[in-house]
Amino acid sequence: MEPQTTSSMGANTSTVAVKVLFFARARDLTGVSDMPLVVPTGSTTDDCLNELVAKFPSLEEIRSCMVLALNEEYTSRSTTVQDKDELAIIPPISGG
Amino acid sequence: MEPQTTSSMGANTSTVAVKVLFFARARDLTGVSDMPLVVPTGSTTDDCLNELVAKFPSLEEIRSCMVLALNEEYTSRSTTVQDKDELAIIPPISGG
Amino acid sequence: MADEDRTLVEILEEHSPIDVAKYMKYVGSPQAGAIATFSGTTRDMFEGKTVLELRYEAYVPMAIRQIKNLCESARSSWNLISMAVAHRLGPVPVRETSVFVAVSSVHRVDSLEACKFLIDELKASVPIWKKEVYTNGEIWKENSE
Amino acid sequence: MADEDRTLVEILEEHSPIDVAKYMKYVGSPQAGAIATFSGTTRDMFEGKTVLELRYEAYVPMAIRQIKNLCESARSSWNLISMAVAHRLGPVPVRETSVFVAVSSVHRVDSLEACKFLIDELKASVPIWKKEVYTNGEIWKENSE
Repeated sequence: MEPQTTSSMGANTSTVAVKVLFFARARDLTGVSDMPLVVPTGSTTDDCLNELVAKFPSLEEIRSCMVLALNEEYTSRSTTVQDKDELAIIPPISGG
Repeated sequence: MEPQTTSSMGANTSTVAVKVLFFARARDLTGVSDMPLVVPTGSTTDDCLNELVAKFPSLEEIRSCMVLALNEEYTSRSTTVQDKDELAIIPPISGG
Repeated sequence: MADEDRTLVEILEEHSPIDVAKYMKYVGSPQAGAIATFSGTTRDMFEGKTVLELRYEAYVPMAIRQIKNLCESARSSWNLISMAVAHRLGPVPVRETSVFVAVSSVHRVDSLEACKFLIDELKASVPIWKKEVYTNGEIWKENSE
Repeated sequence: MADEDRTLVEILEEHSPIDVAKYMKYVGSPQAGAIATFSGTTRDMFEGKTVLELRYEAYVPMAIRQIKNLCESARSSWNLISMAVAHRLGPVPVRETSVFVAVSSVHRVDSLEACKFLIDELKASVPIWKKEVYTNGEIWKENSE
């Protein structure tokens, strides 16, 4: 969980804008299917998730069972997000 | 291979008539698809097969790989045939 | 519907293509969550040789009886709703279906495993024969299993 | 035809029934001796409760990408000719097909095993969700595997 950033120790001068997608139960809980999220450069997907739970406390309900996808691929919680990345909240799947 | 018969040691006074079916390679070798076969009461399917090979020596070619069916069920070589039984020569199968 | 009504076995006469949709519809059911099927289709090549024609023949009543036995055996091994097994006789042109198996079940593992069981056992034990006709001769095939 | 041309992945919009015959035809080939398929169909009951409606949604571009990855993975594990995978979105009435997998191969073991692999992995990893609507409420399902 060490953000690879050169700016996070200084003033919050640099940010990245991420598009967040909510599906299924996550969308029901937040009431939105997508939203922009601006976070400091060097933020991880987990940092983004913390921001989202702060904004939508009801997401806490599925936090332990959800996974994250970054740009249409499953990702770890320690991956650094880049500007224009697409971050998806993936509740337990049930296709088939 | 011990025929369960009461008459084979005596005079050949009693016989049974069996219908024999030939399929695929067996039919090609004999040139017939079915024929009646009369054998002494108490004869086994193997006895019948010996009769058939005597009549159609070319059947020897597939004797080691064929199996027999009696009345539409696979059977052993030691089963005694009954009058009106249907005995089928089953060359190696290749359905599917 | 009784169990025996939920199993359809057909040996089709020459020049009767297998109607896959009919059998898939037959095994469909409001209780079914899964349908697994297997189609055996005629290939244009065997061991590098071009097949001109492929013909099937069967000991029909025994084949039907044996396939029904296999279906009963499958039903005792898995939780199945319905099964359909069809085999075509006579010439089967390239790309067409010679054998079709369809199995439905509540959960997918049952139909997937039973479908494999049925085609494996059909090829191993049901009295049906295939003759392959090549440009330079013909041969009665033998299933390797 | 290049390998990538022999794989068809489709996520179907609402109210578009899955055309099973189309996908079976797609995977058919003169080289194919075997076609294995799996259909997931809507059941009328889940855990004893009557289902009024069942609706699917997907993260469509990621679902397509993931399914294509699974097909590539299957191709590297088995000797396959062609694959088709389709998943329907929106409401899927009872008896209708929500997901369909078809795989062709020269020999049957490859298509049978790859078909099972594809549906198992699709259910385990592809971002598609099913909501079940009952008389007394609705729930987003979770695949148990």
